[in-house]
Amino acid sequence: MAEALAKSEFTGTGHAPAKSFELFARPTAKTGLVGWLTTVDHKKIGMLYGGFAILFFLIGGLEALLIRTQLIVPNNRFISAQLYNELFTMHGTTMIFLAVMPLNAAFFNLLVPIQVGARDVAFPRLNAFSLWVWVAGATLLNVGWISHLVPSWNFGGAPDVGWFGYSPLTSKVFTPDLSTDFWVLGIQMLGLSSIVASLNFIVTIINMRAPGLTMMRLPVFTWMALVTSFLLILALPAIAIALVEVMFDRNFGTNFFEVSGGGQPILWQHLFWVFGHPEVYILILPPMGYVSEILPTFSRKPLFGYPIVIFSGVAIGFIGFGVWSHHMFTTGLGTVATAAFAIATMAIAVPTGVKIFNWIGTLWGGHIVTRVPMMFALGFIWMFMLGGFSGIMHAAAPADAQQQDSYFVIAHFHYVLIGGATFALLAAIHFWFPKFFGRMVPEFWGKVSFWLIFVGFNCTFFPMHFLGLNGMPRRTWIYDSNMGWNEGNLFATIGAYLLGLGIFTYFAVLVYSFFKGQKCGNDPWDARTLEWSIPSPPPEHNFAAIPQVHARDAWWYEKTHQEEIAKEKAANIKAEEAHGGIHIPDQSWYPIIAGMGLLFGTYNLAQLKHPVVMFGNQVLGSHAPLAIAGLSIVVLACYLWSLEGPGGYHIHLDADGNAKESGGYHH
Amino acid sequence: MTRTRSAHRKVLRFAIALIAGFSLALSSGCNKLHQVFSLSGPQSTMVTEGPVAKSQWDLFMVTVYVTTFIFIVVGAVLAYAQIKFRAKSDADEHAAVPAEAGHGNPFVEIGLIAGSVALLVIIAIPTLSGIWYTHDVPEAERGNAIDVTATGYQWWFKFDYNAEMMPLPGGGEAALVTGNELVVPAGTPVRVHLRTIDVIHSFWIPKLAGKVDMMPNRPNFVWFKADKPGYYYGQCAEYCGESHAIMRFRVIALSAADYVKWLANQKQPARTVTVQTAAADAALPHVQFASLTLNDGRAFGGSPGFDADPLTAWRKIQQPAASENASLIAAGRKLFKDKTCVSCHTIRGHDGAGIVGPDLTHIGARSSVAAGALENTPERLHQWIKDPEYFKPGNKMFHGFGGMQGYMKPDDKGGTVPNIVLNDQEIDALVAYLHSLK
Amino acid sequence: MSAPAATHTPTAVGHHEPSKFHIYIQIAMILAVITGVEVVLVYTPIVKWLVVTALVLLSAVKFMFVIFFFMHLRWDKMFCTILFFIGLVLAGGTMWALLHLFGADAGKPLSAVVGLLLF
Amino acid sequence: MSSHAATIDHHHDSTTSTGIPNKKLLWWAFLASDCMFFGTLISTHLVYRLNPPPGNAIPTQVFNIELTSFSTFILLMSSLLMALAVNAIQRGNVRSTRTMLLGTMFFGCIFLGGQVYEFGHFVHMKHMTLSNSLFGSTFYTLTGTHGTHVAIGVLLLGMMYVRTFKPAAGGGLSMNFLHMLAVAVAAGVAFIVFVPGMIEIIYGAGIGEFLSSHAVPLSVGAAACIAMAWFARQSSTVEFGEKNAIDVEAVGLYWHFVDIVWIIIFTAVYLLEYL
Ligand code: HEA
Ligand code: HEA
Ligand code: HEC
Ligand code: CUA
Ligand SMILES: [Cu+2]
Repeated sequence: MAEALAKSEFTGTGHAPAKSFELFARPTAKTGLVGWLTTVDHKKIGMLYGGFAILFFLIGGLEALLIRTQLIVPNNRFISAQLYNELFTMHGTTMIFLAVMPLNAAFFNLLVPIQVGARDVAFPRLNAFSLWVWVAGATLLNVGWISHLVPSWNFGGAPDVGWFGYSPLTSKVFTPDLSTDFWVLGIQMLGLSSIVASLNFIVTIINMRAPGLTMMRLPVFTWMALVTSFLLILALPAIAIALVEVMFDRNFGTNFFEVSGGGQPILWQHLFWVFGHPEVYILILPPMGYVSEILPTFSRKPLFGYPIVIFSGVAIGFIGFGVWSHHMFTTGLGTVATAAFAIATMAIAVPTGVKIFNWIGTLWGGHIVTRVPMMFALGFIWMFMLGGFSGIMHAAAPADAQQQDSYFVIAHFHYVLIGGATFALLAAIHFWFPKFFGRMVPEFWGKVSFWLIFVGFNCTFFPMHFLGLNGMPRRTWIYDSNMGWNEGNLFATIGAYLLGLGIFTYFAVLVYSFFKGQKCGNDPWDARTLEWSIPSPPPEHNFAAIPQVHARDAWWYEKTHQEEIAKEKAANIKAEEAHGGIHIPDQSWYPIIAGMGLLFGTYNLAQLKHPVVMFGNQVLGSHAPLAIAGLSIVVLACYLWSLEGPGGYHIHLDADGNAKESGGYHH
Repeated sequence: MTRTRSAHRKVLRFAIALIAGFSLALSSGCNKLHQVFSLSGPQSTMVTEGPVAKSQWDLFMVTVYVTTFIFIVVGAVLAYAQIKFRAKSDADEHAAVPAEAGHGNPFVEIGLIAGSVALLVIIAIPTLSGIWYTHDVPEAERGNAIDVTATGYQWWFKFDYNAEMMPLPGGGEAALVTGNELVVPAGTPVRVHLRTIDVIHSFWIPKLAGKVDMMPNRPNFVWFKADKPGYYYGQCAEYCGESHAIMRFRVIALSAADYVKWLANQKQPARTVTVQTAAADAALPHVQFASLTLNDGRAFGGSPGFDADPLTAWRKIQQPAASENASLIAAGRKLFKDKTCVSCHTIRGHDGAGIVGPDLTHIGARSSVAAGALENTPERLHQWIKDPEYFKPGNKMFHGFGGMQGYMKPDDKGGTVPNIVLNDQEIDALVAYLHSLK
Repeated sequence: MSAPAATHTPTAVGHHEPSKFHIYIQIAMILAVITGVEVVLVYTPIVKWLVVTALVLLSAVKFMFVIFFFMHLRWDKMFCTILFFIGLVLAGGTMWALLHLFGADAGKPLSAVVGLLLF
Repeated sequence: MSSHAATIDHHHDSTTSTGIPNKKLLWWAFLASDCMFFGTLISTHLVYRLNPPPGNAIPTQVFNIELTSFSTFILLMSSLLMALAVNAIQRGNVRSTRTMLLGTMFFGCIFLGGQVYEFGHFVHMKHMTLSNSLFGSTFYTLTGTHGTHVAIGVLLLGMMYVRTFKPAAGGGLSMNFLHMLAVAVAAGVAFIVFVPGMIEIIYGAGIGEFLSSHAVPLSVGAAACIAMAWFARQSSTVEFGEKNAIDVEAVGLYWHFVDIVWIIIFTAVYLLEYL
């Protein structure tokens, strides 16, 4: 009967031919707009993440330049207080959630599947969904800027509550306009995107490793991606719930953080930093991964103390969950709690130091080739170390009472975020650019940009330590001329312009190289990991043969054991061909439909209680129907998505390793 | 490959030249390089004037010593490795890769971990003792500490002297209230109880003590002691909305005797100037308010004279002005009532029991107005009353607060219309009146 | 209700799991009984801390039964258990810390302590 | 894999590095994350219970512990049915799987209906709303989030149930959709109207009054049930089978998790209040 039949049909491959079960025909275009919008290819998704992230990095940088311009002289009236507050809020939010995090996500997408020797992530359509949800969140966050230009959009400008949105400032009483609602829902979407993406990467890294690739052979970057993904899924829920609570306070009259109803704003701070502190390690662990890939490559030496570097990464992630209140030393936690969090915070210096020592150990006795990625990576070690030291100064709680919310903090976290995360990201972009675009970036201009950035960065942020110690509070729209801050600010602003010039140079050179760069082969740096074993740019199926991994630096090993490897490869290709060829998942419309449904839904949800006005006429009493419509689109898209199934088709390789798509069905 | 390396040198030389040129331009251009790191501003945490701030600074210096030591050691090794192990030739750059290094060197690793922990302990010990020391007034001095309550408002501070109870006209008593300037005796520990009526603010007097936040629904406190009489700058240190940057205050520490005198004067109801009293006061020492000549005259901050010795300036301002125009003052007093200023401000003994704005009973004897934003000169006060929105965007005097209407009031179309309109003569009268309130 | 293996045609390859039907039923009964005990316990006049401890323990036992049997952790790879417990332990630790942080009344001056319940 | 094509080891998937099927790993990781979600919610609730503002609602005056105990029992039993559904599909028994899935959904609906009743009761009789006390805020948000999880679970189970009818020959999208709609409507009516009504009847409301005042939704629900039965007629061979055990198991993990969260909530939010 039915069940017996159903069972006997099962062949174990999961590719039983069945007529399609879908509403929209499955898109097949590989290029052009449809190709990009419906892609499930991890490399294309990575490129999209990267492209958006760089765009937002430039926007966030522009916001920073406006901030610095306002502060160039005392009593400056270049920017209004309101706009200034919007600028630093959006600068912080943009840089963290829309620049560094998605850039890391871009590299997770581009590299992780290849480094584990897989053809794609575990759930390709889910991966596309993460991307589009991220786009939804980013749009929501930035939509307020437009209301400066289109006053009839009554959004009250961009969000202006600071990047950690301390309640009760986020209460309807103090920020009645919609900007805060957009901020709340925007961050919520970004969080959703990150959780979904992280689940995907956890499964990919744990389950999709090529034969022989044990956990203790995994490239350090992939390890850090794994730890980061864990941090994301475990830290984001705290802020997700806190944001829900704020949303309810604002729209449904709850009292979570409403002081008059007995709510305690300090709870928001706890929940935010329960997320917020792991978040800073979410920002820095992947960069530590890039550096751990780049340093050995250009020292021509395997990473020193590999297991210890991995273990310290895990330890940082773990301890990182127990230190959140160091952002709250001045909120009157009480002596015991303050002491406990101060000590826990200091403890983090130990595993971090271990990493630094092992990186130095990697350099030691090597043959250091200072190509541009290496310079950024070395810059990272120096600058991150300085930033870490000021972190330790913060951890000394009584001293922090003088530093908290002063420019000293600004200096600390820009040293770790720019000198750390951004330097490593710039190193990574430069390092993997040839892989994904098949062209080299000119050394000379790369070095020029490095020095501009390095010098500009230090000129900008080093004086800020002293500004902070000299009592300059952060989020200061305007300051008096008698405070002793004039020169420091002038200096910092000039530095910021220099830094901006450096960043501009860096990306201008990339654009140039994209079109005109010297073409390169598979492995221009003589590097170590699997991605360098495949063509640049990588073909859709990544590997002609699923690699067999024998050592930590898998590709270095392959290069020295070519015969053995060639034999294995031939065998693997044969085996796969026997299974029907290389399986590639089908593209799909539903991830982007669901993502855009979510955008439409949340855009309206943010304005829930406001009437819908079109061309000056009120069409609806509230946005609720539109919000529900948007969320219905999401549900429907998910439903059809689940019916559609992963689908997929096979490609076969000819003798030269070129792909021919199978003449067979798409299913 | 060799070409790249020489290019690299070129870049290096270029960079060095750039830095040199940059600093040269800076030093010759404004000739103030020596001031770039001048660190003794009025809010400097390095110039400590009380035991709490001092303990915090000392701890900070411990962290500086330890981390500098680590930086020198680690940095030296790193720099050495970077230079020493440079690839020196083309062949070097393509040197064969050694076999997997395995587990690093356990002795080195453990040694470094132990070293790091030891260094952290050096920081941790004073941190712990500092946490307890800065938390509350030391046991021995607790008896003679004075208790004050500071309340944060968007964007100013109210101070209640909890021990100085004053009879209320309608019976009962209330603590003595001042606004934006906290006067304390030097050498006596002060415990400030921190409250807020709206959002989170933070109470920070860098030279006296680190900050503690004013949290809604959470009673916090901070203590400090000023070593000697002085004039200290304070600042709200938690982002609290549009004008957070100019939510400031002042702390004036006086000798015990001066403090008692000041307190006695504060407890007096507002001073009333009539033609008679003005004549009688003529014999007393008087102040001449400094006049300002800053760029557009509308910048923030004090005059150079004031900045040079604020405490003396503050002392002077306690005295009535040289010439007081009794009729102008009376006109001001009337205007203060007619223009509804009274709905928000209290002038004890005169009209007004508003609590939405700062208490103005002795506003004439304050050295600053608008929460430390402006020096309290007639010009500045005039400017403030004329255009509060310019100096403090979003401020509640302009926009109204707590059901009280300010300079603007809502109209029925969802916008706002002017509510309090003042011409220059009226403002002059108000200024004269307010400055008579010593 | 079930006895599924019997419904199969003999040709079907019989490499099935042994049925856990009875285990599941037994566990469900245990869970129901524990729930009953919990409700009764609340009304029994025993010292408060004992009841609290008992309630916490009983719900922990229910919790463990469900995850290890209904959710098959017992029969799955150890890694699933580790994975879940990472989340569980961190969530539990965070909760514990938060409750203590709010229990502490050190924010108030020592001279004016208002006792708050320490959890 | 090829030589033992018909043998499926439900605890080992040889195509993955660890042997754990991808979907199972995904769900376990998600559940770890969900622990933090509920940890945060429960923390919020308890923090405010231990530091209540003046004028907070008094829980024991609001709660109805009999009903909650009953709901708890129902949810536990739904977990049993879920476990049996997985057991059945792992043994290739699609028919029994369907029964168990329906049973799980039905019990889930009773639980949700109980919650709908409870919320309505608290709001209208006990005058505790989401916004009039902090206790209301945290309580409704916590149990509401849990309820949402249950509702999503019912939805997933419904999708799984409908999927077991997917014809092996392919096609059938519109049928599938209508079937799903019938399931959704039946479930919706059950937990929004039927179950709360039954509870009220148990507490002494009139049956006739209930039937007449909710005639429309009840008949729609009845129609949906009939439609469900009609759709469920077995007409052709289906694609669903033992190979889908992992799908059922994945939904099952989620369902059981929702159950264990309730175990905690029941103790921490309800029972402890009675001490
Ligand atoms: C990439 C992001 C990142 C990273 C990696 C860090 C790393 C650290 N941070 Fe930082 N931090 C931020 C981003 C980051 N931080 C941000 C964004 C804020 C501000 C948020 C806001 O308010 O807006 C902040 C704020 C912040 C505060 C709160 C300040 C305040 O508001 O008052 C504190 C307090 O303890 C702190 C501490 C630390 C510590 C101890 C580390 C440690 O991990 C550093 C460890 C590293 C080293 C110590 C250097 C290398 C080690 C050695 C060479 C070994 C030997 C060293 C010793 C034994 C000391 N940080
Ligand atoms: C990864 C994170 C990150 C990064 C990279 C940066 C980068 C920079 N930040 Fe950032 N900053 C934060 C995170 C970051 N910041 C956070 C979290 C805050 C706290 C916010 C808050 O308080 O809420 C903050 C706050 C902050 C302040 C304090 C504001 C205040 O408290 O009042 C300042 C002030 O100088 C500042 C400056 C800068 C500068 C000059 C850069 C520079 O590095 C920027 C360099 C880049 C450029 C200059 C772009 C160059 C591009 C062009 C020139 C082309 C432009 C063209 C187009 C857009 C098409 N930042
Ligand atoms: C809606 C209430 C309101 C009204 C009406 C009002 N004020 Fe104010 N006033 C305030 C508030 C609030 C502040 C504090 C503003 C700040 O610093 O942010 C203030 C500050 C002041 C100060 C500075 C006090 C100090 O300690 O720094 C003066 C002087 C003053 N007001 C005078 C006046 C006069 C004169 C009028 C009438 C023409 C007036 N106010 C009307 C609310 C009001
Ligand atoms: Cu008050 Cu900032
Ligand atoms: Cu932190």
